[in-house]
Formats: sequence, C-alpha cells, structure tokens
Amino acid sequence: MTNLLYTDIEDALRESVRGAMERHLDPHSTTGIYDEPKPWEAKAWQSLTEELGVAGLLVPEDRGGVGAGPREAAVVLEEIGRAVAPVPYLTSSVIATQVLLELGESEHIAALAAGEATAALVLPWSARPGHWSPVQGTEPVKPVAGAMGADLLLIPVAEAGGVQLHLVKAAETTVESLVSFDMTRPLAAVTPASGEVLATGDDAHRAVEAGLQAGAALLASEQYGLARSCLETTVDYVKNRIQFARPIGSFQAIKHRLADLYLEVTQAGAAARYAAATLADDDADKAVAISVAQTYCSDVAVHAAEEAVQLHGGNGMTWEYPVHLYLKRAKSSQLALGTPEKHRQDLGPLVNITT
Amino acid sequence: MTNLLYTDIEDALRESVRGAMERHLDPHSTTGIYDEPKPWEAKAWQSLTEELGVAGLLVPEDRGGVGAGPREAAVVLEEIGRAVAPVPYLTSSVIATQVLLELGESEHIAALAAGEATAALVLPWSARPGHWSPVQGTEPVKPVAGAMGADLLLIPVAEAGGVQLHLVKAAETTVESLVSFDMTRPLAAVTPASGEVLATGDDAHRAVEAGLQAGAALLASEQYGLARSCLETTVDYVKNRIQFARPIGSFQAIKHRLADLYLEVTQAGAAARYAAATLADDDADKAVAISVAQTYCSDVAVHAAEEAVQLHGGNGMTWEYPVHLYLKRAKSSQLALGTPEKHRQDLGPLVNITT
Amino acid sequence: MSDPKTMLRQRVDELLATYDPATVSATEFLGARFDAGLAWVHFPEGHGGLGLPQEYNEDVANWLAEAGAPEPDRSRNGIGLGMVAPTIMAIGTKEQQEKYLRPLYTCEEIWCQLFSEPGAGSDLAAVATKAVLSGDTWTVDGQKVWTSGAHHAKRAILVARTDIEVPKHAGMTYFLVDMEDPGIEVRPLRQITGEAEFNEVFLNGVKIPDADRVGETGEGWKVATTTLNNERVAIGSGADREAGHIGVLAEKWRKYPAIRSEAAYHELMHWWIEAEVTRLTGERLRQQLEVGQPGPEGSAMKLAFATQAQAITGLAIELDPDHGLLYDDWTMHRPDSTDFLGRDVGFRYLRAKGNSLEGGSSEILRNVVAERVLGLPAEQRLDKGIPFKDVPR
Amino acid sequence: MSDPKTMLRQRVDELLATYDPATVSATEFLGARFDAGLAWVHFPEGHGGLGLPQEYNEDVANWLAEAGAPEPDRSRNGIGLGMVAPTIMAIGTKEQQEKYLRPLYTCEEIWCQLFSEPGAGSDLAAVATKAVLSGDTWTVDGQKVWTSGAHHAKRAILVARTDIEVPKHAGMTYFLVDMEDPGIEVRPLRQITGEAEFNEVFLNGVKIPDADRVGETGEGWKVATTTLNNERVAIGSGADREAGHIGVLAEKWRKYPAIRSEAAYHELMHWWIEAEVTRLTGERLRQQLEVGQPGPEGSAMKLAFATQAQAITGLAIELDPDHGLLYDDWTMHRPDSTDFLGRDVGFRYLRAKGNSLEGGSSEILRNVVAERVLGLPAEQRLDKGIPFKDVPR
Repeated sequence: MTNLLYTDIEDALRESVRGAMERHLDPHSTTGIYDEPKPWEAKAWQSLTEELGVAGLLVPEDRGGVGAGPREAAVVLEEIGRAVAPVPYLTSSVIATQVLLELGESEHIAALAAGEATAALVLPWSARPGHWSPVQGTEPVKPVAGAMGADLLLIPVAEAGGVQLHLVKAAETTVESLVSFDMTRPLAAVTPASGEVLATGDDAHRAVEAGLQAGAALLASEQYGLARSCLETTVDYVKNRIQFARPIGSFQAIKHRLADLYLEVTQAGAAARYAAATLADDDADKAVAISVAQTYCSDVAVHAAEEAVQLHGGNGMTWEYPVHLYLKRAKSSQLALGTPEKHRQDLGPLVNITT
Repeated sequence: MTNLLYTDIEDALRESVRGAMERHLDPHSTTGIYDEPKPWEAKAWQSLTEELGVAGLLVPEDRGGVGAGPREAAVVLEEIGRAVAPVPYLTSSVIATQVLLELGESEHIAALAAGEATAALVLPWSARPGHWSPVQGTEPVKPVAGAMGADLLLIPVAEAGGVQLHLVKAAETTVESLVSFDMTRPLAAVTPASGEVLATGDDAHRAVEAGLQAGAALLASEQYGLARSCLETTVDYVKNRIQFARPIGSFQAIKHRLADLYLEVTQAGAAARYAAATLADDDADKAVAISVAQTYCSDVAVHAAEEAVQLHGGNGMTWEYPVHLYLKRAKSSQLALGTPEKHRQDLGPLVNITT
Repeated sequence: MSDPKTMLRQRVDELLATYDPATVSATEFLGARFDAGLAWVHFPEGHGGLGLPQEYNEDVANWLAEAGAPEPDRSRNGIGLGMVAPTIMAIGTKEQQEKYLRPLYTCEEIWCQLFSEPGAGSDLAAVATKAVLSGDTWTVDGQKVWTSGAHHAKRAILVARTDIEVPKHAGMTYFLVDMEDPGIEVRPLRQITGEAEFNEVFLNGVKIPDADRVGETGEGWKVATTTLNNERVAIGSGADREAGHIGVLAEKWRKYPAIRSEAAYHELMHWWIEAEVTRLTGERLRQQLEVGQPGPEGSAMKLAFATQAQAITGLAIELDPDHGLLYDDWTMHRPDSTDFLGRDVGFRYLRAKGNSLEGGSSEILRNVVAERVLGLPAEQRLDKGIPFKDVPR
Repeated sequence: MSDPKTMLRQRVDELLATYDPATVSATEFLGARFDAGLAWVHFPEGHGGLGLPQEYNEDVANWLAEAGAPEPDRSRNGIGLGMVAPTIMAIGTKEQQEKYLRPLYTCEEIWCQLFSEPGAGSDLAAVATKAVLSGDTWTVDGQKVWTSGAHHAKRAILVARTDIEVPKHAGMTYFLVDMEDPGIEVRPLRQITGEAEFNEVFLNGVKIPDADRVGETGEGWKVATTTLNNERVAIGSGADREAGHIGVLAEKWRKYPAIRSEAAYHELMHWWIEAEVTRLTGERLRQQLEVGQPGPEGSAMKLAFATQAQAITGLAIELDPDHGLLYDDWTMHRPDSTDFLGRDVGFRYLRAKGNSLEGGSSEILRNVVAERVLGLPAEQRLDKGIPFKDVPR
C-alpha cells in the first residue's frame, strides 16, 4: 500500500508553515474578520506565497512551481486547518491551480504558483466531483468560495452539448460578498461573464472535475488539522480548568469522551493521508479514498469542534475565545465540496455496494 | 391528551403479575429452555390464565373475558418483559385474540380468554401492520411465533382477489419447531392447511391488520418492561460490584451512561404508554403512536440489554447470569412485527413527511 | 361559603369592571391585579395572593386572557417572576416581601441573576465574589458573568462569599442588590452568535444594607438552591407535537422538495421520533404534576432537549448546504430576550450549543440523574470539609 | 561474512533439504526449525533464534510457506507463542528458557493463562489467589476464570498473591504451572453463545517449585504487564479492505438484493467507512512499526474494532429479520479455538459482545488512552498505598 507516513521534508515544511501562521495570525484579529470582512489575511498569505513559496507545491518546476505534490500540499492544509487561517490556499493553490494544470495552461498558473495572482473556480461551494452543473444563464452563481479578492475567475459555462471553461478577470464582472457562516473563507455571488475560453467539451469537464477532486481530497487534510487542533486545545483546557477542586480533565466522563475523540481524530488523519497519497500517485483507488476521507473527516472536524465548545464550558460560547472560529469553519467545511451524506451516496457504487 | 398514567387498578394488576412471575419463574429454569425447548413455562402461563385471568383482558365480559383493554394488557406485558417470561401472552392473548375480536367470533375467543386454549396468527414474525402478505402455496410459513404448542392456528391464505382467514386445529397440520435466537418465544415452521373459514376479503384483511396493530402497539410495553428491568438490574450490579476498591457505579463514565439510559428508558415508557392508550381509545393518532413506539422501544430495549451485558462485565457474557436472556429477547423483539427502520419508513407519510 | 372558583370568578369580574384592560396601562392593571390577590393566588393575602391552592392560577389566567388583559412580561422579567418571587416568598423577610413583590410583578422592576463567575461555572458553590459586613452594610467586590438582562435590570439576586474560613458551601450568603449602585459596571458579553445576550457584571465596593440579605449569613447555598429548583420545574411539559426545532425543519422539508433525500428522510424521522417521545414524556410529567405526583424526569428531559436542539439544527444546515453556508447577521446586538427559534438556521445552530451549558450543563445533569434519581455513589469530593481559602481553584 | 538474508536463505534451504515437510511430522519439522535457529530469529542462539533483527522473521516465514512447511498452530497455542515465549525470553531463567521454549514452539505443550478472577476483572491487580512458599515449593489456592484452552493445556502462566501486607501491586508473583497437577480442576464456562470457549480453573493445594517462579517474588505485576503488552502489539495492522465482519455483511448485501433498502444502504456505508478508516489507521501503524516508530494507536483501535464488530453484526441481524430470528445451534460445545466470523449471524452478534470486554474492556482502554496518550490526570486511587488485606473488595 501507498506510504501513509510523513517524510522529513514534509515535517520541515509543516514546521515552517506552523511558524508562519503563528507569527502572522492571532485568533483575535481572525475574529475581527467577522466584523470587518476581508477576503484573506494579507500577511499570512504573503508569508505562505512569498516567503515559503507553497502556492506552487502542485505545479511542476518547468511551469513555475516547486514540483512537489498533493502530499506536501496536504501538510500545508493541515496547518491551515490548525490555525483556521483565512487564506485562499484551498481555493486558489489547490482547486483553481489543479484546473489549470489539467489543461496544460502555463501563463496564469505560473502567476498563481508565485503568489502573484489568486484564482477561484466559480461553482457553488457545495459542488462535488461527479455532481456539478456548468453555469446557466445570467443569474449570479452563489455561494462561491475564494472569489472575493481573486484576480482570476474560472467559470464553467453551459454550452450546447457540454461545458466551456472561461477565464474571466475579476474586474470584468461583479463579485458581491455574502455574509458567510465561516467568514474566514468568505463566500460571494459571482455574476457570470465571458472571457478567454480555456477549453471546451470533455477537456473543460475533465479539468473542472480534476479541480474538484483535488479540492475534496485535500480539504480532508484541512479538516484533520482543524480537528486535531480542537482536540489538543481541549485536552489542554481540561487539564487546567479547575472545578470542584480538581482539573475537569480528571473527571472520567470527560476523559472517555476525549479518548473517543482521539480515536476519531487519529482515524481522520489516516483517511486524509490516504486521500492525499492516492491523489499524488493517481492511484486507481483515488475516488474511493476521496469519498471515504470526505465523509469521515467532515464529520470528525464538526464533532471535534462541537466537543471543544462544550468542554470549554461557557468560555466556548464566547466571542472572546477562538473556539467558535473552529466550529464555524468545521461546519462550513462539512458542506463544502459535498456533504458526508452525498459522498456516502457516491461511495457505494465504487465498491460494488448498491441499493 | 389521553391519560398516560397508571390507575390504581393497574398498579394492583402489576403487583399480582409480578408476584406470579417471581413465584413461577426463575432465570435458571428459563435458561434451561435453550437446552430443552418447550413452547412456554406451564406454571407461569397457568398462573396468568387460571389464577389471574389476564388472558381475557381484551375480551368483553359478554364474550367470556374480563372486559378491560389494551392499557391493562400493556401492564401485563411490561411485567412479562421484566421477567423475560416464556409465555404466549402477546401471540395468543393479544394478537390472535384481537383477530377473533375483530371478527365478532365468540366460541374460540372465550376459550382463549379463559386460558383453555392458545392460538397463533400464522405469518412470519417480522410481518407488520400494513405490510404483510397472505400465505401462498404449500411451503411452510416461517418463522412463526406462538405456534409451537398452540391449539389453534389462524392462517390468512391468499385467495383470488384477497385473503381468506382459516382456523386450523394444530393437530391438523405440521408445526415444526425452529432453533430460535430467543428460545423464550420459540419460533416454528407451520405448513399451511385449510380449516374453518372465519372470514374472507376485506373482513379477513381487517382482522389480521387489527391483530398486528395490537401486537405492535403492545410489544412496545413488553420492550419497555424489559429495558427497565435491564436498567434496574445494571444499576444494582454496579452499585455492588467492587473494582479498584470502589463500586464501579461510582465511576463517572458509567454513571453518565446509565443516566443516558435512564432517559431512554423513561421516554420508552411514555411512548409505549401512549401507544397502548391510543389503541384503547381507538384514537385517530393510533398509527402514528404505534410506529413511534415500535421504532423507539425496539431500539431502547436492545440498547438497554447491550449496556447490561457490557456493564455486567465478564459476568454478562456467561450462561449462568440471566443477562443474556434479556439480550436475546430484546434483539428478537426488535425484528418482531417490523424493524425500527421499517416503522420509521411507515411513519413519515402519516405525519406528512415524505421523500 | 362559596367555592374558591366562584369567588375567584367574581373577583376577576370585579377587577375587569374597575380596570378596563382596553384603557388602563399594563402597569396599572397588573398593580390592581396584584392588590386584588389575583397575581398568584397561592401566595398569602397582601402579597398578590389569596392563600388558595396553586391549581387555580390557571383558571384566573384563562379568564383574564379571554378578556384581553395583560400578563407580566416573562421574556423580560423571567428571573424576577420565576425565581425571585418564590424565593422571597419562601425565605424573605416581611419587609422584603412588601417592598419587592409588587413592582416585580408589575415589571416596573426587572431583575437579573448574579450567580455564575468566571471560576464558578459548573461548580456554582465556588463563587469568590466577596461580601464584608461593617455595621449593617455589606460591601461587595468581585465579578459575575452570564448575566442576562443586566443592562436593563433594576435589581439583582446575588450570591457572595462571606466566610473563607469554612467549607465552600457553608460560607456563602444571598443578597438582593440595587443594580443602580455606582459600584456596578455592566459590560456586554458577546457570544458565538455575534449577539450579546448576556453580560459580565463587575462589582466594586457595592453597598448592600443587611436588610437585603435573604436567609441567614452563610446559608446562601441553600437559598440559591431554592431559586434554581424553581428554574427546572415542569420543563417542557405539555408542548404540542412539532414544537421547537423539529417543527421548523419539518415545515421546511414539506415546503422545499429540493432538500429531500432518502438518507435525510431517515435522519429527519429519527429526530422527529426523538422529539416526539420527549414531548410524550413531558406530557406525562405534566399529568403527574396535575395529580400531585411530580416525577424526577425533568433533569433528564433537559438533556434530551439540548441533544435534539443541537442535532436538529446541525442537520438542518446540512440539508440545504448552499443556504447553510450563509449567515443572517454577525452585527453585535443586545437583544431584549432570547428566542432560540428566531432568526436563520445558522443562528439557531450556534445558539443551541448553549442549551447543554446554561441552566446546568449536560455533564452536571447526568451526575444529578445518576446520583439523585438512580442512587449511584457520588463522586469523591476533594473540597469536602476544607476551608474555602485552602481549596484548589 | 555474508549478509543475514543470504545466510538465512541457506539455513532454510538446509532445513528443508533435511526435513522434507511433505514427509516428516509437523512436530518434528518445527523441532528441527527451532534447533536451526529459525523459529524466531531475533531470539538468541540455542533458544530457537540467531540473535538477528526481528524484521527477518517475515522472510523466513515467507520462504517456508512457499515450501509448504508447517507453522506452529497459533489458534491453539496463541498464549504460549504470543505471550509466554517473549515473557520467558525477557525475564525467565536460563533453565526455564531451556525447558519450555522448544516444546512450546512445537506445540507439544499448549499453554493457557491464569490471570483473571471472579473478583479481579478490569482490576487485574486485585487477584486473591494465594501462593505460600514452604522450603522451595509454593502451594497455591484460589480460583481463576476466563481461561481459554485450559482443558487441553499442559502448562499455564499464573499470577498469584504472595503478600497481603503490602499494597496490591507489590504483593503479586508470576509462576509457570503444570496443568496436570492434581490440585487443578478445570470446568467449562458456558457463554452467552451456548459454547464454552473458556473455563473456570480451581486451584486447591497446587504445588509449584520455586524454580518455576518468573521474576522476583512480589514483581508479578511487572511481569504480567510485560505479558499483556505483548498481547496488544500491532493490533489489526495491515489487514485487507473488507476483512472482518464488514466483509461478511457486504458480501451478503451483494448476493441478496432482497435485504437492500435505502436506509440500510446508508447505515451499511457508514460502517463500511468506519471499518475502512480503522483499516487505514492499522496500515499506518504497521508502516510506523516497520520504520521503528510505533505509535500509541493500538489501544484506541481495539475500541474501534469492538464498536464495529458489535454494530455491524447487530445491523446484519436487522437486515434479514426472518433469518436473524433464528440461531444455528445452542448445544454446548468446547471449541478448540475462537472464530469470531465462523458460524451464523446470531453467533457472530453474541460473540462480538465479548470484544469490548476481553483483553482489556473498552472502559479500561478509554482510561488508558486518556491517561497515557492524552496525558489527562489519573483517576483518584482509593487503594493506593494500602495493604491488600485492607482494601475494600
């Protein structure tokens, strides 16, 4: 079976990204986004793109990237999840980048890899691999993730007999921001527009599909990072919070719940890693791995965040404590790129289980 | 809303039945049924029928019964569940009796009410109200509950355009006993046969339907009685079982699980009571009440028995301790008269929720 | 002598004849109702009652409702009406009863509750806010939290530590506080929903006359328990089918076929059934109360309500992802009252997270059920018999 | 000098040339394999090994399997091979190693485990079976339970109490016992399934030479822990997809369309996914072990296995009610080994109930994960530092 462990290089990458997130983000300023919306935290994004160059992980060196791959991008996303970082890594550096990669595009992809531009795929954020429809008519598409602040929009438009993929400059259409449940990945309504046609028919379809697959596969790692962070934060909190003259983490009911959560988070890690690895290897089991990871990691992230709120007691309910940021991100991510129910629905036929 | 409390008369009835079960049953002899199968425990059944006369609770006085109703029968079934009593009360005194009641039959019903005879409805034990098929062909019907040892068999046979309900004396056909998961309610394969035709067409259909409805409504009370007994036995056990120099019932994880189980059992009691009450009142909400009670009480009984096994530790896994009798009865009863999944499926349209 | 019902009917008619609800103010009407002994008929005469059995309150309420008479605003003064009034009636002095009950009832004086502290959440008896007596005036210093309505309350009930040399349950005292005292500062406490439904309250040198102590010095725990017991009585009893979150979701399901699927159907029905059995349990509890046989189900039912509220709102978000990804409004507000069902699904989901914390966390309630209902052995207490000052915090 | 792999290949070829698996008995072949140092290559020379790294065992096993050579019967002598051998090797005396390892390996001597007692289940250190030394012979009295294979075992490992004046963990000693001692009575212990897979073992005046003590007197807890740790290593690592209960159910689903429904589909897929993520976790654990970085996942994975086994077999019964209402056979048997997947669905359901009890109950494992993996504070111990005789039991 494919390797599920982290390489030394990946460990080093994790350390760099974690350091950058710690330097450039703090929970209070992240919470501030809810009152003063912005597409992303400029300093954190700059650090990821300019200092660390991780926007180009998926892109080969000869097209302006660093020639790594999904395993490495997954490590970055684990750290983004851990920090609930408001950065467009998943939408621009993974999904949009993968769409362009698939098309053999090289001009814009170099700009994305270098962090000189960001892009977004214009589909509702709930679209999933194998189940999405190209944009019809002139009504705004919503809710679209990563479109706020993006330079480039990739719009798959319905055409007689298929899809036409348009590259539209943000300035050439209207991107209206929406009040999002998770303001750290703000959503927008994007008015469809025509632009440079990148591909049509099967090519266009395949490229969008590849973008969504990469997004779903690697979102699992972001969810895992978030879940693990919730577990660690909560373990730490219950060790230190004293009630009834003892740390509440010494109460057996709480210990057992956290033991169960540890199991879930650990398994989520294996599932996310397997999804990233099969994507990297273009393994025949890729579609199975993605559905498994999306179903499992989505729910584990929500459960971990919900347990974090509950076990932080009243503090978990406040605006002051950062726990709420995790819950909002987790719940939104559960809906992103297909709900667990939909992925479970998709999985059966892949493993010869049908109704 | 209908009265969900117990009357003083019902409390007295409960006490009598409980006393009889305690006098005439002990867990060891009940376990013995697994090695030496028998249709029921003669002494316990005799006590219920001859001493207490509860076989006639559903039957009006002018037809040889005591003219009580489903509420009182439900109390008897709670106690039968509590004792995992191997008696054909549900199959004969409720289901078969209700079928005959519906038909206005008075000869055999008097014998059933007096405990002079027992009867069984010949359908697979998984048949449920609204979803059963009359017997086709000559293949044995199985698994049928209550047929072993019964004097009379009520066989709904498929006829051109409907159902014909036959009354067959046990001696006139073949009743072959089956190795049952729950040997305290043994199952059999019954070879179809012709006998006295009690009804045809809609009348026959309505009678069978009434029998299954009464069975499903009141099985919930048996399940509640069983669940409550498991809770009480387990609470008692964990108060007295010492490990790590303290009763295991002082460990918070166990306390919290039992608190959750208390909630379930309490709610099961309300659901079962409501089903019995709506049956008694022939309330318009009866079908809803039955599906709710069957879905909920089936699962609570299984959960209570499973928790009992686990919290009795190794002892719960032994043949010696009676806990296994409860698990086997609970799991079988979950399948009886429709699984929770099927009842949940039935319920939606009744409350205007459809897919 | 006439039976109580006839007598009450007469009094109600007289009240309505003298104070026409259509013309007098709510305050005036409620004051007159109080003076007529029709506020809470089971209270003694002179304190808004007539010393009759509690069950007659329902009749009075029904008759007055028919006549379109105003009721006291429970959403604004729930603490006053539900907790303070019974506590003062049971334990307060005659002076306290005379001074506080009437304006409380007319809602001229809104009350709030100063119990929880940052270090005393589940462990309510760990309050550290200090009250020191000098002459016949107490001086209070400390911090309270999770106080709803503090910004429009005239008065508060307060539990404070008056002796740190005795074990924690023995060193607390219960007071009535004037919220207009210059030593009180109220700050909004913003929540996960974006709203500030609650407040933090800072007490710096707040003065309380000893006459506003309720119960003896050192008996605050006992008095607070009386107050809190009044909070949990008859929880959710007698609700209609599909009341609450499940009804909102079922209605949406019926209205929007697009959100339906087979898998979601079974999950929806699962929670529908859970809500229904809890409703039936509440109905049975109501029937038991009616015949004077209250059961111990209340604490367990609160567990069920919290679980269901959280699961159902979570499911509601999943059923309509493109809508669930949005939120109605993050702007900071200070709402006058709590509406769990108000606003959009995202708000309902976040607000429901509080249901397993406020009014006794689900963990504490499971302890209560295990120990008081099932009789399981209590947790080892590490703070038992130790002076408060020596207890680890 | 040749590299280990080449040398091992030569030895295997020599062994196969001298002892043709097709003609010699399994016992003879395994004896020769032991003598050639190919039983467990990481053991020292003379004890069935060659002092090589553990990883080479897989090569040897593969080569021998290709040649159709017999392996020791792990289903009958799992305790001997998996627990006794490593314990004797780590802590036993030279004499014990010489006397016991070879017949254990050839399965001429089957071993069983005398640890659990009626009063010492989760609390293994509460054993009350007493061993008293007189001269150089111990006399043992007591009762053990949950002993699998006791009725065909030649030998046993035993933990007994040798000092009641010290705290419980300090007063236990570990012995090797001859099951043919006349003081030993083995009674079948019938289980929920109808089978008697386990036994009760009564010890009355059983004699044990002091030479069969393992470790020092009073160090039995430490030795037993070594034994039990060997039990939990590498649990379920490297299994195939759909191994275990989920595979049985998935196959049935594929074969019998009649049992399918939309609701069941989602429940089946739920457990399919649970089983798959546990499998992936096991695979990752295997990869970690391979590179010498074992993780702490084992205990948590055992929780997952038990939960899944119980839920999946329960679901399997529900999916086919008319079949689930039946059982294959209630007759009391004493099976030679355990097969969780053998027999029909009813048996599998009942047998799976033991998965959360045997080898560390799920409750104990959650404690282990919480305390040793997450570092949460340990439960208050009421038996700490108290002589065993004074501990409540």
